[in-house]
Amino acid sequence: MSVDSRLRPRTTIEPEVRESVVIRFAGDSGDGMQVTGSQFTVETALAGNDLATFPDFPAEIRAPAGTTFGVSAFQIRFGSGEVLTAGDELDMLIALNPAALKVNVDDLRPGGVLLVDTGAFTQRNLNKAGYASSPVDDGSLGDYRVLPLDLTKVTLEAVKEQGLSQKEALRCRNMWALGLTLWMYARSRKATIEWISRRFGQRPELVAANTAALNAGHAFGETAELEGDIQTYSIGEAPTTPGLYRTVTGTESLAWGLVAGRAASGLRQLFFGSYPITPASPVLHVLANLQDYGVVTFQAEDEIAAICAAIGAAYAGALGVTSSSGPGIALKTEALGLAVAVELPLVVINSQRAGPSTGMPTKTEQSDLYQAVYGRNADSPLPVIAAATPADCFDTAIEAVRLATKYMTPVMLLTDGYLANAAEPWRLPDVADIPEFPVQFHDDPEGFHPFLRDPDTLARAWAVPGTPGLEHRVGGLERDYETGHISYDPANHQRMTDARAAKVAQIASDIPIQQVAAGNESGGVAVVGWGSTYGAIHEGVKRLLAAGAAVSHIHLRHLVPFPPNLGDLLRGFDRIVVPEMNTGQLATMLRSTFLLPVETHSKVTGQPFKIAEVADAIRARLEQ
Amino acid sequence: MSVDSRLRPRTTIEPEVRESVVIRFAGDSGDGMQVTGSQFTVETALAGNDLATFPDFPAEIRAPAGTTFGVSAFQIRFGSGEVLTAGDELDMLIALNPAALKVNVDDLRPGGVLLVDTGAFTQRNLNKAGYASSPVDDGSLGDYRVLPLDLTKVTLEAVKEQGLSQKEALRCRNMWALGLTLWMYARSRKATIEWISRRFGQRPELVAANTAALNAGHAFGETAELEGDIQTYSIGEAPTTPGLYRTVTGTESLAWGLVAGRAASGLRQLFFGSYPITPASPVLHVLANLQDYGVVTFQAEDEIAAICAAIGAAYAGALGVTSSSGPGIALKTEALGLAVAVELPLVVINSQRAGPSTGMPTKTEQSDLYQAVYGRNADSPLPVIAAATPADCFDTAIEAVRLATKYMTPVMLLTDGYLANAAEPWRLPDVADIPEFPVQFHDDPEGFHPFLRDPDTLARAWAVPGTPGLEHRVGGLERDYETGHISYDPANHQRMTDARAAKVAQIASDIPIQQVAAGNESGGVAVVGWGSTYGAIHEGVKRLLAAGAAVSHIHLRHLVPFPPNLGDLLRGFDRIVVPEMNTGQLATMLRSTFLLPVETHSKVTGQPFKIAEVADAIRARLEQ
Amino acid sequence: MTVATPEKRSPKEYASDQEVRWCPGCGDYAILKAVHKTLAELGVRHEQTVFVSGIGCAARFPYYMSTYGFHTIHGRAPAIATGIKLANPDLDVWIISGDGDSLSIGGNHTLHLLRRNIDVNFVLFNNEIYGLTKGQYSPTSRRGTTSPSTPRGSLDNPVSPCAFALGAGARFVARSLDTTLPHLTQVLKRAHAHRGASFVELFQNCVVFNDGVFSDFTERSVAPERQLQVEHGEPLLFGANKDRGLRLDPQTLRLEVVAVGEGGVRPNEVLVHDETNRALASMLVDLDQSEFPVAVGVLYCDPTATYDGSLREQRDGGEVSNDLEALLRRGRTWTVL
Amino acid sequence: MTVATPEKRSPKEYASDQEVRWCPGCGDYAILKAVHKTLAELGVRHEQTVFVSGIGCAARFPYYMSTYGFHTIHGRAPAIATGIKLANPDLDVWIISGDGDSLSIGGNHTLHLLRRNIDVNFVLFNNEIYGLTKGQYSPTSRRGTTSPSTPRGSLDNPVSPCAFALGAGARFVARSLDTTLPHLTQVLKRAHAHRGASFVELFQNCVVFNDGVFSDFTERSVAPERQLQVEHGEPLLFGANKDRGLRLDPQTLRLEVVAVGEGGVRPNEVLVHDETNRALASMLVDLDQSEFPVAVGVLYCDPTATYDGSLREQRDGGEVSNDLEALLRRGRTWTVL
Ligand SMILES: Cc1ncc(C[n+]2csc(CCOP(=O)(O)OP(=O)(O)O)c2C)c(N)n1
Ligand SMILES: Cc1ncc(C[n+]2csc(CCOP(=O)(O)OP(=O)(O)O)c2C)c(N)n1
Ligand code: SF4
Ligand code: SF4
Ligand SMILES: [Mg+2]
Ligand SMILES: [Mg+2]
Repeated sequence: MSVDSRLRPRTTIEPEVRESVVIRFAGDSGDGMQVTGSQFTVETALAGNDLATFPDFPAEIRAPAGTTFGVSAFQIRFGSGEVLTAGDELDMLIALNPAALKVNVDDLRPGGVLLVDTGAFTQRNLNKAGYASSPVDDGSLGDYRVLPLDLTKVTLEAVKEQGLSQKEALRCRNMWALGLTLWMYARSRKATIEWISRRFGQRPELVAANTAALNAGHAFGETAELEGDIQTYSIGEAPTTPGLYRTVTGTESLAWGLVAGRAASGLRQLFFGSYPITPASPVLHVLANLQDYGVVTFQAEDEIAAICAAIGAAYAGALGVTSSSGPGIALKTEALGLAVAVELPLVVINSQRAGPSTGMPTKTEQSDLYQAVYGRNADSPLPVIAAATPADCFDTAIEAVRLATKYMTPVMLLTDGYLANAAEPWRLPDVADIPEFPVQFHDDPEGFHPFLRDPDTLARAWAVPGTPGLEHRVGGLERDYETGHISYDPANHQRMTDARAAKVAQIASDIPIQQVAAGNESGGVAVVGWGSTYGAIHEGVKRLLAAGAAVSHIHLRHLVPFPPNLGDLLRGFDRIVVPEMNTGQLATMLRSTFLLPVETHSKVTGQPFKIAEVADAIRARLEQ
Repeated sequence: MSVDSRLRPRTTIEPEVRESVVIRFAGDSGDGMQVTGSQFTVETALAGNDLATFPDFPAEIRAPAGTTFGVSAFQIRFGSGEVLTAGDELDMLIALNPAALKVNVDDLRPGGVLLVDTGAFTQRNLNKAGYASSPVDDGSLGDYRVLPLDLTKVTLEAVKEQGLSQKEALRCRNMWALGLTLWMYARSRKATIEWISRRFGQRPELVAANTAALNAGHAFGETAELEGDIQTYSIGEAPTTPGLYRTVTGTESLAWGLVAGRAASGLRQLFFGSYPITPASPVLHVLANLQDYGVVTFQAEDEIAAICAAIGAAYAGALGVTSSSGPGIALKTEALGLAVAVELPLVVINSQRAGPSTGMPTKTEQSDLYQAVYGRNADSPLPVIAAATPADCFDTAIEAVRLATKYMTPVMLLTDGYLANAAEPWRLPDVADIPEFPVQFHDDPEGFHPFLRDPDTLARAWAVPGTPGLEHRVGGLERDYETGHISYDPANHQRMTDARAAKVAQIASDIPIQQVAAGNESGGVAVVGWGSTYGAIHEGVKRLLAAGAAVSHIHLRHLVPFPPNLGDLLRGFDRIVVPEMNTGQLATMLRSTFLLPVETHSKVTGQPFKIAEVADAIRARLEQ
Repeated sequence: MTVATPEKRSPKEYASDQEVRWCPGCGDYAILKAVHKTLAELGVRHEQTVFVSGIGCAARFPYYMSTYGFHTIHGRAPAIATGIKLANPDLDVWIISGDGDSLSIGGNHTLHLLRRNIDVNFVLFNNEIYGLTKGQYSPTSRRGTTSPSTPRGSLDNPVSPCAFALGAGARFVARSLDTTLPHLTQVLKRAHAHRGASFVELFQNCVVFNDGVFSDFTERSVAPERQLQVEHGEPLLFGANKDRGLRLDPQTLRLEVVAVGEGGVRPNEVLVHDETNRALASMLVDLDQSEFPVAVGVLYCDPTATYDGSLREQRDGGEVSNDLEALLRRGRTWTVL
Repeated sequence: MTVATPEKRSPKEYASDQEVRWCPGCGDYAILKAVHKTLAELGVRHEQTVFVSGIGCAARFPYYMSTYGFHTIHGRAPAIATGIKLANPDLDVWIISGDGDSLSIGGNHTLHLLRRNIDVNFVLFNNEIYGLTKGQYSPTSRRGTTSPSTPRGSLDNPVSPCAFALGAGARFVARSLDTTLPHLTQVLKRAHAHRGASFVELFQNCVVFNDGVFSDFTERSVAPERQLQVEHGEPLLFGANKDRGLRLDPQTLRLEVVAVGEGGVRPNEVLVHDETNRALASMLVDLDQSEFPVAVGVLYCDPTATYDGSLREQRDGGEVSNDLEALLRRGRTWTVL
């Protein structure tokens, strides 16, 4: 019996029924916590639960083994109801070494389950993690239900037949832990076993070893004949709409949404000009693999070249897209002004991160809204929209392409570090349902000039090089409304300024009216959000609604222009509060636009909101 | 008699008494209109009038002679009362060729005096200006009091003794016209004659010729024995505070203010990093001549390098300053975020121009306020101030240096193309009155860390390289509040974010409370302005006050943070209107800050407001 | 790339209807004329041709062409042209730029355009000054240049555009002068024929702010003595009667001017120009004007794979799939019934 | 400039108290060690020394030094260092940068720092990859490099840092390797001694994203055969027993590898390194690795006036006047009584 003697589970325990559970797998960068989490996610999805996941990579590329800053973690929340965030606090923590324990244990709720690999709690590792004595022994973990297992030992036992090197054998620890965890939550191992054989196909011994470890962990749960207990849990299936599902990160759905938008527009090329930056780079990586979908990715020398190349591509008739994070977007602002001036379609994506300046690149924030809306020289209006959830990035990307091509304007699409990495199950849309908005290049020389406007949309004609008879010049100098030639005429500048403003303003009539996501259409507290705070706000509001509070959730996709009914909608409430991961940027916009006493609930820590934080903030206001 | 026969002035006419007069000298780039205007300005200042001037250079570097886009003009308004703008419409226009007439005649008020050089109205020149027939003959100038003189002929006569080349002789036309104009407004020629001998010192024949032309023009006015009349005017002295005066452009006083601020701070070097751009370059040109005042100017490879070099200089203990216009400021925004993050003193000057993008570089606008206040990634607060008049640039520059060094923060100083080129008389300040704010570099290793804050100002310690024992590292990654080391700690990020915001917000307690520039402290319409609209708003409001209207002028220097009493002050008025040369940027800020129904009176033509436009806008509101 | 059309074109056909607004006497006029002539002789198709520029006097160029044109922002023309070319490789793309536009604010984009070898023609109008902003010194201005921003003389060592281009990895580097129409058109045609980024430096006189800065070698009178017109395969000779040439001292590895024929060295001792030799090219662009003439013509031409060409191959045929079904189903999916 | 202090220093004295956080096995560790050693041997004063960097793994460097340090923003270190040096020319300024930081986003500032010849030491850690952002290819990556952003291989021709530096007008260009401590410290000392911008390229191994990319010439076993260690005034020989060398073919003006001695060419036919010869330097930085070894050491050193030095002279003594009275009275004034 390879188990720490203090652990003596009973033979049978009734599974405890739970509505939702939060688990975090934590270990060294090399311990494979991300794959462990992903596999648990798959089995959980197949078990019919709703879920949300969030990875936590170390800030350093590859920190020395055993150090606190080298800890990698993966968190999943799953349940029988709607699950929109990865959870506030942990019900269970799997810690494969002291550093992982040190970094993560504070997030474990009192009474939560703590699975530690005592085999990794060597003096050396304890020192690296900054523990004087082993917390497993010194009673400092009293608040938790500790499962101290010598995973190292049991894993080596489980895989000894395969005769792997010590190093490779130990790499199977994560599968042992996964096996036990799957058992505790009554999930299958099927998908994981398939994955193992795909993943290690070339090396049968690894397939065998990982499978053996997985099964050993599972078997341990079932057969352990010991004192003490390992509680098991049962989580009912979530009521989900029938359909084909997959899990998706914001990064993937954003990239796919751009491709879908390209297809819907009928354009043949999606030109993606970008310069790597955390957390935006993964969008470039996903698109770089989609050449066959008409995608050309261009890694430029800097952000300025990236947006300029995209502008050039748009001028030449492609769908121009550029993507970065705050500091990179700052560099693009001058060129963005050119896109506004020459009125070319362009999608600019900002995966926001914590600032100012370099700030905390791996941490999430929503603090680039001001920059998106106001951050250009002169009066340079452009539409700004934001994605609310990983899956929502897909639709938001399509909407960005629609607005850019229909109105011949750059569009700013805001996401953030949280959306980029978080994942959720996604019911695949029926491709036939994706709206089409075919682009018509101008090709009639009759009466043509480059600033000929569509009377309805005010969009200028898009005439691309290669078209005979439409040769023309555009540029950043002010252009004559009637001819498109350079003009310094005062009245013309006023007219063009007004036209640019009107073009963007009247988009309000071409977007859905604002719906209330939860709660009544009026009365009580309106909790207004935008972007990745959707999940926390929505669950927070629902909690209070369940408790009978008068509260509603309003979540904005369109930030410039606002939906046409937003002002009236907000006026219907007694109080308006905006939880934001910034110092109150949307609140400022709502105040100036509607002159309503909008309040800010600000959080600028680099961390997403917790459901409880939102709920408390609302409760505080309800009680006043 | 070398004068067009239709002109028959009477021997004596009573001078007409005027409160203020507006004159514009217009001709070809080569006709010396700028010097003519400057000399008229000097004589007018010496005559004791208050005055304001504005030059109008052609957009092209050197357009072909005789073309409309090659016309150069100089406007002056002078009077016996307060004169704050160069005037709405012209009382007199001097047009040395058809193109000059074409471009400027519409600004001449009906009944205004029009002096044209008929000698230059050749068919060739008429064609270049796009005139079918000569407007002097075809009666199209009926609304004006035309003085058709063959200046070419009379000038050649006046200078024939000096035996100059035809080309050089004709260059004296401007002096002949100046002589006559000086006579019409009863100004002396003394200063001009001195200037001529200084200017052409090396070439006696030119001194003689120009002086002769000047005198001939003057004599012509006095002696002309003709039918018809040349009206003369008398403008009383303006009541001016005794003192030593000079005329100054916004460019000059801004540059000198920076030097004065450098001296007041006790810093030994003013490092000015800049990249040329219209209309900001002249500041670089003025400062480049002030090496002996501790100024180092650095023409960088681009705007990014310009601000980065200034940041580096600030890090090394100099007063870092960078200057540009909208598009260049856009490029600086990422680096500006670094200055916010590392909390180094820096003055950033934006000479605003018409946009978006390249826009109309030579035209003025106030549309970069959003960019100044909101145009950075993340929550990156910094103080923003604006200059109101050419002379005010001096004090505003000193204030920018004071805030930057006292609070260890970048400060944005806004001027515009109008202020850069406009000139007004300036009573030289007593240098002893300039407040001193000596900088103390930190030099005590005891308990030092780079983010040690002054409890009152929240400014961090400025410890410069070269100081033994204070070696430290700073950077754009978030820093620990207590040690200055890199920190990803959530609570610390919140604390630093709050500290950055608080530091800028509490500057409100260190700036003068907002005064009312004209009118009552409350009631009626408050006309709120900022920047170069001061003159037009002030005179407009005064006109209405004279007519007994309930209106007040409030002009803001401090835009971030606002003066502490601004909210209360504004709440005291029934109506608030903001005339702005943008689509309503200050109005948006006031609305979100104070939730008051602030109205915008917007003008985006590249032209400054006229007094009448402001007055009408207010009147319209008074009448409602 | 351009498809030459049969019928003969006239230079006028390539001029736009816009009034040209450079200063009278500006070297830009002559260059404009040469470009019109070159395009006419090449018979390029208007709709397939795009002129891209940044900001500056030179950058006004596209407005005076009857082709497609994009007057962009300061220094970014190479990046925008890159996007244009990658979006539609069939276009014939020209970049027109000034020394400040392409080597001051735009230096980085110029570097990367050249190294990537995007198939465009890059024409740099070098007047050693910032014209449009009224005469400040530029990165190509000589040390000690007095200008509004350097009243006591500039302190920077200038950058040599062609040396920079070679260092950046350019595969075509040539030089010509604003006012020598035949030489200029010939060089422009070579640049146009070259597949890849063709870098052409033109000495352009700014009559207003830097008049005569090149006259010591451009003046008719001195030109033959002060200019070395290089031709691939021809000896490096100059002088009215080609009686001087360049020789390499094999010991010092430095070039020297030698008299040829009568009392001079044997003709075969004179270096023969090999436009595919980078080392020779870097020596020619660097000639110290105090002892050597100024080398003009095609200094270096050694084609290699272009970025746009390679992209074309990588996208083989560029078939565009719209099968979103397949895309969204990549990876693991499951069905809820 | 540094004032060497008498007493002996230990490398440890130059290390900060911050935990070094590069990946285990990263070449940066060896370079850090070498810099500590170099500064100790030079005995530079901590308070007079400033390390400036942009963003990247390499750019973390200043945090690990006990001198003054500024970790700035991506690509801008040269511009910020310029401001530091001009504000206080007595400081000893080092720039630490990666290939992306200095040649991708920062290429323009690198160009202008070198051309202006600001007296700083520029050390480029070339690992031919973007380390910090997890492995995308960089401007120095070889054609065909597969990376997260180029899954089917990169299409760009890489830029050669030293060729670029020469083209930019650098007056000191050297190369060394992360792991050869003695050579590296020697090169760093030369760079430090040079007045003006000293450009040093270091081949640095990124074990995580580009492991072994230089091993074909850095591996102990092949080093002698594959590296040409240049020394001013010494013949360009390489090989374990220095039995091969470089010769210039006077006809083709191209370098060739020749066997020396026994059955080979006479030693005096082998080129002698002249570090003041730009033409030779541009050939050495360009050697085609398929037939030639990789040249390391001081490839070019030819000092000239520095920007900061000239500024000092122009400001003669830098006397600072505070006489605002005089300033404001410049030009015409008048008195109102
Ligand atoms: C972002 C930005 N910075 C600065 C300017 C101002 N500017 C316009 S052109 C120019 C330089 C012009 O010099 P060059 O490129 O040599 O062209 P030239 O006028 O000499 O033909 C400058 C500094 C600008 N338009 N935009
Ligand atoms: C404005 C901006 N753009 C992009 C980034 C993201 N970024 C940080 S370092 C880096 C490149 C690092 O490569 P290199 O300079 O070679 O340094 P290495 O990590 O390889 O040492 C990039 C793209 C950033 N921090 N800031
Ligand atoms: S300023 Fe110089 S370059 Fe510009 S148009 Fe005039 S002459 Fe030509
Ligand atoms: S990613 Fe590469 S360069 Fe960066 S620290 Fe790790 S090994 Fe070194
Ligand atoms: Mg130029
Ligand atoms: Mg690198």
